[in-house]
Amino acid sequence: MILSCKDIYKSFGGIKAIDGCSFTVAEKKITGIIGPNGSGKTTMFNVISKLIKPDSGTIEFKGQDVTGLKDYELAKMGVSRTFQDVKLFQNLTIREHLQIAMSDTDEKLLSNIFRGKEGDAQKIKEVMELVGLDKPLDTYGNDLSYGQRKLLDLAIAIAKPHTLLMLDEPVAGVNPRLRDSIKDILRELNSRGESILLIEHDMNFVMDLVDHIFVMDAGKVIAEGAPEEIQNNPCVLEAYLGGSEEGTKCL
Amino acid sequence: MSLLAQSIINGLITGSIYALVAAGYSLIYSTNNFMHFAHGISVVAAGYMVYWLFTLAGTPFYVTCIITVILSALFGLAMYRLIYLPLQRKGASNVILLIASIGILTFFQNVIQIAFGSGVKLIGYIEVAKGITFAGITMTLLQIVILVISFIIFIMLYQFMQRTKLGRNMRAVSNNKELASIVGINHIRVSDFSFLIGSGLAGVAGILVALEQNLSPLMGTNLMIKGFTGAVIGGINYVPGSIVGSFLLGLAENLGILVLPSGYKDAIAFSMLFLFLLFKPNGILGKKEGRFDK
Amino acid sequence: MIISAYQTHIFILIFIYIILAVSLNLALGYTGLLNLGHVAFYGIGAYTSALLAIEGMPYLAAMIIAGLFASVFGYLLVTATDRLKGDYLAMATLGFSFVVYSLLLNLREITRGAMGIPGIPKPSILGLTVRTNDQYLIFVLLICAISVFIMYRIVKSPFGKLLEANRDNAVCLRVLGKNTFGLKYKAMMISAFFAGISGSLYAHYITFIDPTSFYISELILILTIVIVGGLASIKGSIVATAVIIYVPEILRTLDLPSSVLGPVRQALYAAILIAILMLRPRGIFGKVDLE
Amino acid sequence: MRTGKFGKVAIVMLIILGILFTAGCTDTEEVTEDTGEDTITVGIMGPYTGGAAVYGNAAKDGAMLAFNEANLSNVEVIVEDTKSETKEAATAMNKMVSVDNVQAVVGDLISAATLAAAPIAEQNQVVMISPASTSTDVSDAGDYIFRTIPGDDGQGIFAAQTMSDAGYTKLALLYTNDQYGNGLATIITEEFTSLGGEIVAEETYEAGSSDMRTQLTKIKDANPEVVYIVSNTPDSSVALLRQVTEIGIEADIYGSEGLKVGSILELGDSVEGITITSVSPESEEFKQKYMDEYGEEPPAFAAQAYDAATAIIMAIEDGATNGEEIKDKLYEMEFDGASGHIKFDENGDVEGGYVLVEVQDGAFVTLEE
Repeated sequence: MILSCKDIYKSFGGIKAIDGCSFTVAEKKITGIIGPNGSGKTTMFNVISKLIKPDSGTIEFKGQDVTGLKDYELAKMGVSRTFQDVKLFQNLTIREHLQIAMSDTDEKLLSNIFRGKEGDAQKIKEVMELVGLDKPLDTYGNDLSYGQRKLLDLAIAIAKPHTLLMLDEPVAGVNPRLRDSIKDILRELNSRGESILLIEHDMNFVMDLVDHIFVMDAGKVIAEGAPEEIQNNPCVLEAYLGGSEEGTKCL
Repeated sequence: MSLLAQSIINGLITGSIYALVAAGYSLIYSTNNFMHFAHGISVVAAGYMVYWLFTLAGTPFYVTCIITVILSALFGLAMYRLIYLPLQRKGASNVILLIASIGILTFFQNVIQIAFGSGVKLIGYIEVAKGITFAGITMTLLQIVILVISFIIFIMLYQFMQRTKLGRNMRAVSNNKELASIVGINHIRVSDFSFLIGSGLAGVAGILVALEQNLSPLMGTNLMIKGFTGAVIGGINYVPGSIVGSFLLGLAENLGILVLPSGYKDAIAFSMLFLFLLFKPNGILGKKEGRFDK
Repeated sequence: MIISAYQTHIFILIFIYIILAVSLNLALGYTGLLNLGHVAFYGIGAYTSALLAIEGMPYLAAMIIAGLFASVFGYLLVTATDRLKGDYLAMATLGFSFVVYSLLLNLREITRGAMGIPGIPKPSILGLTVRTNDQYLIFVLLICAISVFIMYRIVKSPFGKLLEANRDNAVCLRVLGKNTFGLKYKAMMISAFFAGISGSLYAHYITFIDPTSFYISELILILTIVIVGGLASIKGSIVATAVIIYVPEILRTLDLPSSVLGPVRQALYAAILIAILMLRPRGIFGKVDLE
Repeated sequence: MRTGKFGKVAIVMLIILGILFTAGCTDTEEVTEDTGEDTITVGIMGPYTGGAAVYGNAAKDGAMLAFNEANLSNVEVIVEDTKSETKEAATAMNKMVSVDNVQAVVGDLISAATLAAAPIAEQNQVVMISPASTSTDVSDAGDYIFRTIPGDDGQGIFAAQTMSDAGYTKLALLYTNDQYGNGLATIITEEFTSLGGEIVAEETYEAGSSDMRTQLTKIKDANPEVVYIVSNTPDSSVALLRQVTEIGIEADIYGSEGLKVGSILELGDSVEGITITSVSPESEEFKQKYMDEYGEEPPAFAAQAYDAATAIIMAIEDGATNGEEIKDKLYEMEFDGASGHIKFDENGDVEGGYVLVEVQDGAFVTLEE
């Protein structure tokens, strides 16, 4: 177990966004979270990466309780994540993005003043090749297309030292060709022994890729299992299509 | 006892003047989200307009008032259309609009000084005399009128924001510009109206301030700083809030110096501004989520 | 000297304001902190240095302590306004400027209040006293060069890139494991430090300070310099300082009737300012926008 | 692409700046050559914008009157605005000293501005005569620094004695929280208490503010026999006197010379009977000359500025050609000016007499002692 969340609750105003959600992510596996819009997937991601403070519940990462940590402290421990709505740093170049992601000394002020630009050119090249982002390294964040920004977001998440990679809808809004290449990238990463947790809407994409699936609805995990099991689970269909009486039993 | 009561009244009088400035300012801020410091000059220009039309040219007083309010509103619209909107269209950020508005303020301050001289001008409509004393409290008729007018403006603006379509649109733009334009609200039109109404209010403020105090080219800066402080305390995004905040500021200043040396009067105002922003950035009545850096 | 004493004076002011403007740009343009409290750091630096030097402290020590003391206030200001951003931060820091001004005015036992501090000694370093303006120019140029060089290195270093990243997207940066709060503190403290240094240079140059030297007109001036020069551009701030300080001086050469000379100059200056903004809404060298 | 464009802009800007600077330089040389022969340049500096602009303009008009009258062929006069700011005062002084090569300056008015400009004048051996700076610090500002107005101590002591002599024992002070107000208030407090009086209230306000009601309420509550007001921004003065009436303060009102501006007379009946402690009144002759020229009564500091200019003119007529010679002549000279008898002591200060001015029937009337 690399990550485990237990009984997470979070409400905004009167609305329960996360209503007692628990799940675990196995090491060196690809784990998927699926669920209809508004089921709390992204909120859960934000809770895990500490951008949102949960009302209650515990989170363990690599066997340590990380519930009380700050977002950047957890990130330092080795959690990388991407965003569904990628913004990045508009006024920085691709190279600078990757340098920031890879460096662990850039926060030290004094040692930085009299040292030139650093950055492992070889490693930057590798990452760029891995994600297949074919743009000059001096391109500014502002000048990238949506798909390219998605790739850069993925690239910096990969380049950052990490043990768990969390991807928030990595293929939402990208064209089919790019989608396939992202799938290949993730497989490649997984084969190198990376643990990946991803949220995705695209069922075909998920079913084909992941080892284990959690299905969320209304802030709860309503089902889990291997992709084949999930595909045949009536509750999941219910959650996506809604309405039938059978579905209510799932809760 | 009468010292305290009189200080409270003093606070209300001061507060009502701040409120007159703050109301228009906050109306403009709430829909445009940048600091329109040149609002101060709208007030001053209106005051000088009264001086010119009434005191120098001898126009009847109520005609003067009507002309002043209309011209003031148009002045505000002109600032928006000729300076701010072109800047916004070129992608200027709010800080740049702030600097531009300070530029406008400086420019017109000096134009007024060239036109009318640097001396103090008095309107002379109302004879200066001892106020009416009631139960140990002294205030003039004009001050009562100003208080009542601020109160009426408060009610009218509240009704306007809640009941009318334009008011609703303004609130919508204030809450979320993108969303408002998605549902078909033309935010430029809404901004037009906010500048028209806000600067019209500045006209009203200018008339009353000109009668209650006196005119000098530089008075705009001072009025603006205090009106702005009042607006922030009450909730800069919410017009009725900014009026309440202005009264509170007036009270705090005047009651504060009953205890502290009077040199601390401005310090009290600014400390209040600072503390409110730290602990209640939306102000007393402000409803919008403050822009917190999570 | 090739240039006249007047130009020496203008250059001295320009160099002092370059430090001030570049340091504000570090916080405002590079780190994205909409800080309107910079003039307070400047004033704190000026008063600290002046008071210490009058007490007999060697100049360099007084200057450094002035910077550090301003820096402490930078730290306190960030601590207080930690959660605010955008316009709210701007308003709160503006409030901070006003509060510091009120304190300078009212803490009469320390600052002599409105009476101001006359007779501030000229700097004396290792037994050499900077007496003439020409000497002061060289001294200020030196300090300015060192300060700008340090700030230039900072913004070009990986640390500086973090500051820019923080301005563009703080959430994304935290997810990459960077302590953005720490960054804000460091940026503000560096910025305040150099503002304090420039305050010290100003106080010992003019040799008289009073609270009105550190109030709203001064704040507007430095803010204007940074905006006109362009956010996140040291080059811009330097050029804009020269332009903004020099334009009013050019306007002095206009042959105006003495009755309207003051206001006409200022109105023209304001008009030029607006014209520059209309032509280049991001400033002369600006590339970035704040939200 | 981007850097190229911005680089070009940079180059253009730098070229423009370069041209401007060189233009400035050549100007300087020309001026220096001109003045090298026999023209003596004299400067007038003061606030023509900002809160004290009214006084600045009055002083400028007064000084110009003297220069126009004297009409010396070898004297050139230049005027610089100092915006009521210390930095501007230093800049203006530097500019006049090195570009225009002035030998003497009439100004500045505000003590802070005078103190900021004084070291530059001193260092460059340029005479500076302030018509209005009353801070005691100005006495120590240097050999080249003079003033035609007596310092705060003079007026403070005079005011305190006058009020004490008139039989008042309970005094309330209301003053602007700046150099002038603080300086004067300190001296009045000392003197009045040493004469056996009591300060029952002491209130301040920001220069330029227009709301002093609570300060006045506190003063009213303290029940003084007399209120002494120190104000040097006309808009505050008018607001203040209006509020004195509105609040209904019964005590007698005294004030410093800053109150002597035409605009307060527009308040009508309510300012009747206010007594102003003013530096010795301008001579009738000067008053007439000023009225003929500008169509209004000379405001505060106009006569002092006239005298400052006269002193410089006399020194030049006496053969002085540079700042040092003017300075030496100033210490020796003695004359009856528009504002009274002028004789500079070793600090460059004048003795100066004071008179009481009362508002009677909408005009300032000097009371004969």
